[in-house]
Amino acid sequence: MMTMTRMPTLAIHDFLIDLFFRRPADSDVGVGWGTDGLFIFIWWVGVFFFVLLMALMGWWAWKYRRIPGKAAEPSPSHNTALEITWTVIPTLILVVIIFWGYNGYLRAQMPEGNAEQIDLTAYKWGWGMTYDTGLGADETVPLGSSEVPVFYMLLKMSSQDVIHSFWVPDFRTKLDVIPNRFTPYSFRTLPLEDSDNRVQTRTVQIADSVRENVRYRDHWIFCAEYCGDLHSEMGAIMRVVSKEDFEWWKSVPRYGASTNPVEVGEKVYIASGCATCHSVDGSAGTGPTWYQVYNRPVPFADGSELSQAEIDADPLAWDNYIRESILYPAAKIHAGYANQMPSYDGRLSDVELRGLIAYIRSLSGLDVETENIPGFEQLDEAAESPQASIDAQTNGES
Amino acid sequence: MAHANPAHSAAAAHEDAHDHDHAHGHVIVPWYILLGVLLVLLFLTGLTVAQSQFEIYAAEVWGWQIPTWVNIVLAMFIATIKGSLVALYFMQLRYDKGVNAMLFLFTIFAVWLFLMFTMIDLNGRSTITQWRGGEIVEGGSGVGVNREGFGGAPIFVTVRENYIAEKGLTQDEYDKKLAAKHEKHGYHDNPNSKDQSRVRTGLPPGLFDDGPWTETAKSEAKDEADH
Amino acid sequence: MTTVDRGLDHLQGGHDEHHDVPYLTAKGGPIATVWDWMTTVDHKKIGVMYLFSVLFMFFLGGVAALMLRIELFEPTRQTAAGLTGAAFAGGEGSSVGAVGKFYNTVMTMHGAIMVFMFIVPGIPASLGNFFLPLQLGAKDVAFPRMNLASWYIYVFGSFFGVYVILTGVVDTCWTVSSPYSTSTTGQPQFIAMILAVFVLGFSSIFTGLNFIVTVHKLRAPGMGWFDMPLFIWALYATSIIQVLATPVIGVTFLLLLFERLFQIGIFDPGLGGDPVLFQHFFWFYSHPVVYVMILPAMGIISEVLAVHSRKRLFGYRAIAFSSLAIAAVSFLVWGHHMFTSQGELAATIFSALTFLVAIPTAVKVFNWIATLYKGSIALTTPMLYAMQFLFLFSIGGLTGLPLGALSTDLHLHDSYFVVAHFHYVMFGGTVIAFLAGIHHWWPKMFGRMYNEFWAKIASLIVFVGFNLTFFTQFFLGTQGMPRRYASYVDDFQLLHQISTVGSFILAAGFFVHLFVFIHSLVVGERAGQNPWGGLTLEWETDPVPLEHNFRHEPVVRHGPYDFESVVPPGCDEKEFPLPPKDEVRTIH
Amino acid sequence: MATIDSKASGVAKQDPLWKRYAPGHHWRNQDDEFDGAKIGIWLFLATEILLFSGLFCAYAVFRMLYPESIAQGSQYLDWRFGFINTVVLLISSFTMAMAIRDVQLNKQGWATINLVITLVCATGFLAIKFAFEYIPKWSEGKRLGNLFNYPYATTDHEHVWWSIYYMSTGIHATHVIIGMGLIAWLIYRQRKGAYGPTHYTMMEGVGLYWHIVDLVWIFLFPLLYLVH
Repeated sequence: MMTMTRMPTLAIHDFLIDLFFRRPADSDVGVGWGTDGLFIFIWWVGVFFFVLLMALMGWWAWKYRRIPGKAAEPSPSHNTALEITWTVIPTLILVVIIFWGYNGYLRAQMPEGNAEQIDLTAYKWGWGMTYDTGLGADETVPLGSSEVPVFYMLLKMSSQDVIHSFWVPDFRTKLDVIPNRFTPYSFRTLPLEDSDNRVQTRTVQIADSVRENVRYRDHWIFCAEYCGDLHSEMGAIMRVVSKEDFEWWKSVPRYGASTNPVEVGEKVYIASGCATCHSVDGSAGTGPTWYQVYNRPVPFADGSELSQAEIDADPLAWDNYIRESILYPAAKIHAGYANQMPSYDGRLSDVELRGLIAYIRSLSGLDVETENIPGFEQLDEAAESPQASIDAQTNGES
Repeated sequence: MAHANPAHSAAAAHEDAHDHDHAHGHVIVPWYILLGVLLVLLFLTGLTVAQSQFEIYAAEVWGWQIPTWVNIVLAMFIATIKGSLVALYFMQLRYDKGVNAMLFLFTIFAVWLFLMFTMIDLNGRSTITQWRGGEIVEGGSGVGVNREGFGGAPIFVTVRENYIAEKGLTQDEYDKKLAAKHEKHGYHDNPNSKDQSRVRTGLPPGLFDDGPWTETAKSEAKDEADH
Repeated sequence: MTTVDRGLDHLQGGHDEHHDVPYLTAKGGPIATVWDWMTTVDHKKIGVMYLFSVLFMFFLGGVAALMLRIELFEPTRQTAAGLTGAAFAGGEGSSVGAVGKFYNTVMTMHGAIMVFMFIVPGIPASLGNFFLPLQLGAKDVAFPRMNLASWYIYVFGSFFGVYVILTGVVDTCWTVSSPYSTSTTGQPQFIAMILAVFVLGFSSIFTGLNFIVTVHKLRAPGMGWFDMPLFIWALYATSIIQVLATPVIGVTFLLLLFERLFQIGIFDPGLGGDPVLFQHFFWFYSHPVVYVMILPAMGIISEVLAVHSRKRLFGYRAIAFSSLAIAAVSFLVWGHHMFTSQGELAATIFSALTFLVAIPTAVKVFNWIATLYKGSIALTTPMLYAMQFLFLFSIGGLTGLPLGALSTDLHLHDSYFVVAHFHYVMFGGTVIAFLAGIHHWWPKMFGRMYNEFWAKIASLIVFVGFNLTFFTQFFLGTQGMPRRYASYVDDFQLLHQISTVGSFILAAGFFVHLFVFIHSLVVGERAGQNPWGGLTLEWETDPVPLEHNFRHEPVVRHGPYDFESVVPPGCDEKEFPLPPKDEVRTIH
Repeated sequence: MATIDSKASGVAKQDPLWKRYAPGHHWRNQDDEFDGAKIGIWLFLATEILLFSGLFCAYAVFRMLYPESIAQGSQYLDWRFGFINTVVLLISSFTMAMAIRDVQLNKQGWATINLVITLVCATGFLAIKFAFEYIPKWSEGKRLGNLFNYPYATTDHEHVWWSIYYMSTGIHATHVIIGMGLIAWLIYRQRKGAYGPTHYTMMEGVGLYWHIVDLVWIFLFPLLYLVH
């Protein structure tokens, strides 16, 4: 793939880029002669014709304004040469635009052979990323996030419910995410330049591992296809880091030996998009709150309920209810709420599930007794390597 | 009407001044033409059936593998002739004013545009990225379907499993019943030739495909689904 | 329906005394008059009824739009909550989702009303109904009863649809994309809305069918195809699109209805259907219908520019043929609404075809501007609006270029850039032209002049308000603001605020217009037969046209724009002087 | 052309309705009205064709995407019923054309007979459709979309096939039913003497409509029953 260089530097060009886009594109299909360049070219074409036409209109409207008693001057009612000229010249310009746009489009659609493939799942209302190691994203910027490196990327996207559209405005390209079909979103970001004031540095800690001086740049991700109530909240941040940092990030264990399951749950709560609908402070949301609910009766939409008697009889009743609701949301629907939740079957590992259960438990002020949560004894094993958590995930599904 | 309609075509000659009992400028199609057209239509109907039956016969008896597109093209060709006959004679387009025929043709053109572009798109999704073409879960992801016991599987699988469970059948019993059900119209569950047009002996390719229908795409999709 | 055959009367130049009253004359008491209007088959009355119906719908859609702009004044919802109380705040303890849902419902209402109930029927059914037979010199449209049926269907469909949206929770947007529309809540309301739109389609088809037959069969003696005013050409092209495209939305909504009721799996990916197929179905109708919206507007502009600059239109045939060309090409380009969801091959083809539309459109604009050359230009309100149209429509058209080009569309698709472009074409184009047409023909429709001064003031307010509202949205779009968002990131706030302020200025302009109209109807000065000096046949009628339009069947002896050689009917030559004969070197 | 409508010169009360018919006040003469009405009908037919084009489009697309399911689905249909129905519809189309011819020649008795045959054929078409196709198939569970309940399906998208089948033949059958209503009304009016050589616009219109119903079936039959 040809790398697009910057256009010859012109003050006016830079000014226009800043005016329309705030800053040049951060992907190679957008920058320079790519999308940005085409847009500015079309802008100049537009300005030329617009100014020409409006100047003529204004000038003539003034010059030939009506004077009572004076007739309009006779003039030809058509002029074939002129009409052909003003048909052909715009047509030629249009042909240039067509091919320029086609070129950019193909480069945007064509994935590089060595592109790293990431699975992206869209759901109401969030994005889920699965890396080739089986990792999900966990850094927490408002609505869950993902990190991508500065080399070729190919997102294999699909939706769990309705059509969404994956748009990173800084990359100047978007593609719809369709249920039951995969769509490809490929891009290459530009390197993290020192001159770019958006590049920041910070220290990242994941469980027990710490890495200093991780340089990164954030980009907005928006959903651009109308998808319902929280369509406008379906944003996320794409964090671009260097390839080395990315490799490190992928390889470190997610949960250290000392990680408290509640902390695991809290992380999952934010990273997996639970926070979009469920509050932890008792306020209302699209889904029921998690605050002070554990081991309390639950009314269901079909009239039945998880009664206090059942809860008392079976200490695991609530745990099972949580697990079922996460994996098969349609099975039991809380009274007063519509079933809007996507299934997390296959998207959360057992460790993460148990973490969530522990977290919900803790929100009711109950002590976390790890040993009482069935299966949580595996936590230590799982923590040793991320691969273990993937295995758990795969096994859990089958 | 000073702006002169186009002449009443065939009707112009027929216009016998001011005879009260005749329609002005309207053609009366002779009965033998109508009857003849009907007979031709019936013959063509028989022909199209024969054509389709011949394909089955040829495959069974002589083992000829007639590609799907031949079948489709022939059937549509005969249907087009039949349609034209109906339009020209029964609907009298042949004798009618040009404007109606033009309108009819433009309509057909619009239909053609509609079908062609839609098919170009839906057939061409996998030109760059193969896995863009197929489904993830064949028969639908099941999400959004409000059906009892629907667990994200294709609908026919759910239906089958529910049926087996309900009747308490074993797999063998079910398979036997299945074979019996499909005996008449020839169900075989070992699709083989890509060029075969009937389920009887294989999987028919799509209208525009010369290769097996995005087999790779399908298998990839299947892998994904299994995963 | 009279049983007397009047075939002979025409040829003898006779007419029926009984119908020699202006069509606005009341028939007895109020009840009798209302009954007369409700059962009329007179195209003029139906046109007027349509005019008020669509303007009422425009008002409703406008209120919804203002609600959206209030909500978007701030990134979060405080302002909206403060201004509208519980509605946007969602009441005590209500969730963010409920607020989003309310926004989406209002947005659906705005889109559905403006598209299906205002702008599609808008110009053809109101001004078109009134002036198409008049300009052709006919007594009525070809099928008058069908015309009335069309209005009743429209009223029924509109009120049903609005009622459903208002009471229900239909939040599918006017594009009703599957699978969102087949899975969202509000089953009965959604089905009712689909049925309402389905029914509205019939009204559209009836109007289009009527116009085509009228143009073919009811032209006045002496009027050949190229003696027709360009407004008629535009309406003719519009009607072809209406007739050919509307049934497809019919079958689409029928399938969608069954999808919703029985989940037939044609559009629903949950059952192996293809949501992109739905978009093809939908846009096969909805793209051509964009030209149903804009073509009549172009026709009005052709009329207004010619009459108010007293000039033969430059390139009459080019404009006429470009109308037909646009109608034909409109069926080739629907795929450009789906560049982000369709395959690469189809996207490439559709992108190239899309630019075909630009050519006839550009030709039209060039011709209009060239018409002004050496004219005698009166800056009346219709003319001001026509020039506004040229200004705004040029912006709208030129911003269509980056949307048709593939790579830029990938960025701009479903962003505010599209919203701005669409509104520049549909509002800056159609609505502005509609206003030009209403002012141009107001004296003929109601026999009274309007207050020119205040109308001009109003038109300037509209112009300023419109540009403030929508010009900012181009920048919002390029900077990354997606459309249909109830809330947004803080960076976009300033532009959104300008836009909201602009929208209220725009609304103020319309209220000034409303008062100008009411003032004119109540105390307006009586208009003459031909205040602007037009040459088309409608100006040959009485100040308020008679029930049967013309006192005698008109015979066409000059072209619609022969201002150089013909004194306008009912006008003084001193007021509308002709150039000296030897200077006239008309090229036909 | 400026043809003067001849019958305007003398209208007697005892004349049949068709002789007494006068065109609408805005038409120049009866021929113009007839031509106008015919263009109108053809425009209406254009909308009908485009309505069905959606179903043909769905068929074509799903045949392309899921050929094995559509072919398998096609196997479930018995071509003999389709064949009989095609013949029945073709005959009805023929008698409709003949009825118009009879009216043009003022053979009112024959016109009635032909119209009645048309009506009988239409009824036969529906009877075959329901008795041998819809009802047995529906009760077997071969239903559309989510109602699909046939346990012996072997391909992924058979429910989609049935959706297309029921939708296209269903909308076609609806048109047949509407056509039957129109024809019944024609018979009633024709017996009253409303149609004759100089005025038979309504007959012509219904006739064209009936032919388009036939035309659609001509294409549906091979697509649904024959093309494997």
